Amino acid sequence: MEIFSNMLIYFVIIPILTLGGLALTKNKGIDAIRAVAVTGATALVALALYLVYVFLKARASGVTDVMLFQQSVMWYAPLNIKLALGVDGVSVVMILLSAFIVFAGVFASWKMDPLPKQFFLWFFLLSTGVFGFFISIDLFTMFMFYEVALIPMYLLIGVWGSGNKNYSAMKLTLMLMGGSAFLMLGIIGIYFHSSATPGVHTMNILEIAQYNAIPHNWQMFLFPMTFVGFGVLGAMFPFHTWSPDGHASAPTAVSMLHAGVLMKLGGYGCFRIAIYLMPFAAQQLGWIFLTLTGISIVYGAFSACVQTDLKYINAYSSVSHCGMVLFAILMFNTTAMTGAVLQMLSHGLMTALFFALIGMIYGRTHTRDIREMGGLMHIMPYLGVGYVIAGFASLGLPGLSGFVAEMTIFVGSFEHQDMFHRVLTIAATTSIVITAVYILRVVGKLLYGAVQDEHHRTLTDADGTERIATATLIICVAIIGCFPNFFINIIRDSFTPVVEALTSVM
Amino acid sequence: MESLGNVIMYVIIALTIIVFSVLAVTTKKILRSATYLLFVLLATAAIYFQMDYEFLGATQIAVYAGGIVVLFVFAIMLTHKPGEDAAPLTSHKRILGLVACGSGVVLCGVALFGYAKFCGQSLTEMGDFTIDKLGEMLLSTDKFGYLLPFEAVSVLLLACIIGGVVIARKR
Amino acid sequence: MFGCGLYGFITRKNMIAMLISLELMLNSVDINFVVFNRYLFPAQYEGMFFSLFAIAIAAAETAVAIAIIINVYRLAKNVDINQITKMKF
Amino acid sequence: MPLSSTIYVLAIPFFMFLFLGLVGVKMPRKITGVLGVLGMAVTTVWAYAIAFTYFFGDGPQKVNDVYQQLVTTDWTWLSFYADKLVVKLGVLLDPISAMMLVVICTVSFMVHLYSLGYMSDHDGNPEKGFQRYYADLALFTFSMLGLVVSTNIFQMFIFFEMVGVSSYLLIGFYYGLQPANHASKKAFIVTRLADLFFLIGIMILSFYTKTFDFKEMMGANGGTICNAFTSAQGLTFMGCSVTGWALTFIFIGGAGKSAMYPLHIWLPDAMEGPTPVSALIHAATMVVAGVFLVARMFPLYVLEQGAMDIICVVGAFTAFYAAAVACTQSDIKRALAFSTISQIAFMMTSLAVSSAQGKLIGGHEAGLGYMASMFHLFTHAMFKALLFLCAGAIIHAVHSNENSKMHGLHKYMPITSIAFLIGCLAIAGIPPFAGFFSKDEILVACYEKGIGWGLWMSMVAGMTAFYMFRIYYLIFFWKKHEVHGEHAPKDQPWTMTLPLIILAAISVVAGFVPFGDLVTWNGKPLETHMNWSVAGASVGIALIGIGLATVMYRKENPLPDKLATMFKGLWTASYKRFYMDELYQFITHKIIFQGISKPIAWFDRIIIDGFFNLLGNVTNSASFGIRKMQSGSVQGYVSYYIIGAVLLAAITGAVILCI
Repeated sequence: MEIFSNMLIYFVIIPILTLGGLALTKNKGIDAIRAVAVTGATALVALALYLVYVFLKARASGVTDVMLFQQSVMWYAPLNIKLALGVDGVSVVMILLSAFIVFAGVFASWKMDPLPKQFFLWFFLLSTGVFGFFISIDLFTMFMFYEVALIPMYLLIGVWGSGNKNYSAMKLTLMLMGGSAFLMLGIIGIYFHSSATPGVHTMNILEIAQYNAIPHNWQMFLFPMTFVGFGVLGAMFPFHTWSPDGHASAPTAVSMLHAGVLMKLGGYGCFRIAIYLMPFAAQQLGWIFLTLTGISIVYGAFSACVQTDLKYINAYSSVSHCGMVLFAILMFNTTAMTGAVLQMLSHGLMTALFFALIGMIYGRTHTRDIREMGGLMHIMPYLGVGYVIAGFASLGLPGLSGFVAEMTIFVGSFEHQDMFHRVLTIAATTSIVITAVYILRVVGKLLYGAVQDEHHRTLTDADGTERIATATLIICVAIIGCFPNFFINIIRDSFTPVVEALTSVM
Repeated sequence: MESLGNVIMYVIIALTIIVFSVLAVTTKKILRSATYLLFVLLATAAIYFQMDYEFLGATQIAVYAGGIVVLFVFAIMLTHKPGEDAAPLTSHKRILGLVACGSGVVLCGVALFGYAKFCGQSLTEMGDFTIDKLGEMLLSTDKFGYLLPFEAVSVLLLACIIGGVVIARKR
Repeated sequence: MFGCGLYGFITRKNMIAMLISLELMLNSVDINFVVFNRYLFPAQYEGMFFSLFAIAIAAAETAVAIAIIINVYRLAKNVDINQITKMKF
Repeated sequence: MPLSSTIYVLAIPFFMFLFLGLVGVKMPRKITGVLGVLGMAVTTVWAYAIAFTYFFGDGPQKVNDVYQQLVTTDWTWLSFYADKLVVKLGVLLDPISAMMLVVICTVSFMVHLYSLGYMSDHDGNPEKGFQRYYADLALFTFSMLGLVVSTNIFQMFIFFEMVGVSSYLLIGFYYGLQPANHASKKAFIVTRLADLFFLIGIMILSFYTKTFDFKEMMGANGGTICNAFTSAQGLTFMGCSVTGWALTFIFIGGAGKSAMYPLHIWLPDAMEGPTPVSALIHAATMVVAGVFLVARMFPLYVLEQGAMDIICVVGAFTAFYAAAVACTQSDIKRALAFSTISQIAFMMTSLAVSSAQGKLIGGHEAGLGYMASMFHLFTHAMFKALLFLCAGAIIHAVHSNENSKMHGLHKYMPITSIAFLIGCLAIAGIPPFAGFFSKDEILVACYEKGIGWGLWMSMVAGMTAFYMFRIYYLIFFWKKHEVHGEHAPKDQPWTMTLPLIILAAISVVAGFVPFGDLVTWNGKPLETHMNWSVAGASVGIALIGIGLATVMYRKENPLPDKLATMFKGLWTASYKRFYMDELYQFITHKIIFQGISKPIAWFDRIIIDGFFNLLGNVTNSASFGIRKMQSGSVQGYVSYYIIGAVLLAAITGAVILCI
């Protein structure tokens, strides 16, 4: 099998092997389960790092293809559906992000109870979907992996969640499924208009972009479909309400993976499919979505100000931050788009860190209501400091990832020649103040001040595995914050074809 | 134009069918219903005779009037105590039924009036149609042969017999 | 006649009555076949054969149906469809 | 010492931060403290060497007696575009940054040393969180140094944020206490708000000039303003030039850090932090970041008279406002905080008035205000740090911030008393103390802008003298000290005394530094001469202020109370800081939280979520409705079937008829 000579496929094979390994373990053999999960996650991280290395080497040696490591295998000839693989800079960093979050997620769910085996099974199925999505360049396979990533979410929340979990799981799944219905419509539409030659259809993104044959009136119809489809996953206003409930009910690792990676699928898809393939409609209709995402940014931030549940606060802040991703993507210039990818990275790690910490705190105090907690810094300094760092990353402290991402977005967006876009950018920048307000509010109430509940005094600080989970993420956040140019160099070239396509239809 | 006798005959048969079928579905006593059914079936056979399809009419009488109605009567005898009335109908059901049957009638009427041009037509002479010919046709395999359906029905009947025995068998 | 059969089928609760209505409908259809065959294509016999087979099948069907009804009656002491709900779900 | 080694001045504190923050936690407290002090000592020596080399050494920094701007380190940190619009982290040396290196390192070292004593209890055992304290101090020092050596405006923004955060951490050092908690939050958010404007300003500016770099933007020594900027001056937005807007926004950013009215509200509250922190951050260094920012971009501001006027008005008003409030505060740290605000406003005004001599740009007199401002920054840092450290010593001794708990301490703490007196004399502008010289230059510059400005600032200078001596007398004299508890207040251990003495010495002599030769806006030496009429007048006013204070507060007497009751409204308003905090409270709580956030949250829950729930419910009930049809009743099915068939037939018929 030729396909196995391509390293990308292993991003799917490793999780599947892990699934197999987990299936062999016994239900009660918690050690074996953990061992298999950690091995799988570590292998993914190693492979992702290796991919970055190989990718950089290839680029350095002057390979300028849009996608590297391309390979395609025919799946279903009558419809010309292929398993087409390929990565560019954006996918590479997204894969890296996912690998790290899966790694941290495994450690964060170390003490998962009940049914640890089944939990990890679904967890790795979810990651299979995520990785598959990022490595494919065929619309059909992308969509397929997208759905693979979506469905386990329902069970993970519904079974292992907390609170109003049935409602949340249902809502999340249904809203995302609604989104993917739009998406499917869009994809089918793209497929049938993919080429100007009658009877020739393709699902391969690169080929579609090369033909650039989707008629303009169809673009005007298909673009909103696709964009909304992915926008739902990207928590775009007003399709964001699944996010607070879903996150609030989901178990820690799932929140991490969901906010950290799955929501990025939205932004990635918007850019890779909606904008890349339909530049004309993107130029025409961009402003509508730009306004919506602009609203998300400010709206999410303001909503977060008055929440009292830690996870809700974070979920709304995710709405705000993910809004920024879509916002930047819609600015249609390289800098802003680079910023969007940085923001995806940054938000992924940071939110994962937040959710990990919230999960750990919740696991100890059994409440997520900030009014019932206080002064936790006295009791669990490690978690407290971690939370403060996550908060700083979120509100954009230089040296941590949030700052780099936000600044790249703002500066890039402000480069736009149109006054409307610049004014909108300024409106969006106000979010940095509001973010500071709600982050400091939480930090002040949760960690500082006097200890509210005397029972909390007996609680312990983080243990070994929890430290591994959080430290991994903190280090990643700091690395991005300190050496952004490394990432920017990986990412930036990937936008050249998109921006060219966009400018050609101006 | 047809002969007046035929017309009168037809009207009588048609009226019989209509009246008795209405009675069959509206009567409260199930046994009467079966009896009315018998009249309807006989009248149908009469129509067949009028159409010159003697064999069909005969079959109708033999199978329906002779077989099925007897089966009904036996079934009724087995499942009902004498003198028991059917329960009164619920009104929404009646309305539903009326609507359905009304619309059915309207539909059929519309369809039939599409062929209104045949109304005044008299019966043309049919070629000589004998029992031997019928038998030949039933068992032949040429264009107007019905061997396949005949065999199919035979198998079906066999299956029915077995099925009926199995179902009704005492356990 | 068809309408009557329909009406009966929908409104009656007794299974045997429903079967009777069914027979009515069948018959009406048979008549149709035969009549149109006779008037429109007097030289051919499709309609007639069709009716013939229909009668045969109707007989078979009635036999089986009645067998079922009797069986049901044996189990439930009733032939009223509204009250035979044991097989639901 | 080669100038290229300036980077180590930054590297050492940063390393100390990481080391103390990560490793130090596991070490004994005392050792971490000593390590921190030693690290800072090395940094200070290094910085002195750098500054000395820069000002007096031979090399590329001085060409024909003109100080050049030197970029000694440049590292591309973040590139927005492949080649243009690049954020670099680097080190830019020029007179003001060299001067600031000295200021920061001196004060920071003093504070490091002082804290060894201050952050311990009376038996000399360090407090809980000692390591964290020193790590944060190191972080702050690093950030502040990074700020002053910024090569580009974006680096400056980065370090603006960094100092903001370290200030947040240090104000909230006693995070268990609610006031500290609130104060740190407030400080961060207010400065963050200002930084938002700063960011917008940067974006506008860089949009037009296509660069962040100071040297590219303004040319060497402000000689050649880049073309893009001058052409952008022609563009207008809402009646003002876009560059005017940009510079005003950038000024707001600086005003937030420098606590200009109305963004000053965080500074008095920031006094909840440990006193050495107040001395370092909220008196000497961080709060002058705004002044430094304007000074750094001075060549651009000179071209935008509108922006300059705004700065001038804001500065002059803030100076007066803060002085007025300082006259009535009972908490000594708050009084000092308002005094700081007032003094910084002096510097701002001084910067702003120097453009009034636009006719002489490039000429000799153009930068008098600029020079005066920097001079005052330098001297003020010294004597204000001194005052704060004295206040810290007093607080450490009596365990209270309220001057009602003090009184008559002169007897118990003579060294502190004398040091404080020196600080007061310096700030009041009595020759030969440092403040006299710098303040005199400022007043001269103001008089040159216009007689009105000069009179106004002179009046504020008089008020300064009055309120400083009011504090002094209330602490050390007024009446006999009532001893509370078992310990009588006494002078402090040497670690605290030594910094006081050193800073007092500097405050005495700093005025004689020939600033005009060293620090000017274009690097050329500026000849200064005493303007004796102005000097005499200002000394006179200061003496009047001191005299008034002496009359009112030297000995316990009913006069102040009488005056307070006479002008009750005014006094209360001043005591309540003219209700600015209440106004902010109203805006944030009533408008932002209640008026915006709550409705948005409600809207989210009810309208948007409600809509999606409604969709779900409708689908659900529709399914339930349809489910009823699937009843298992054959009769029902038949009727539906018939109806459907009829409808179908009807439709088909209709269609056929239509065609």
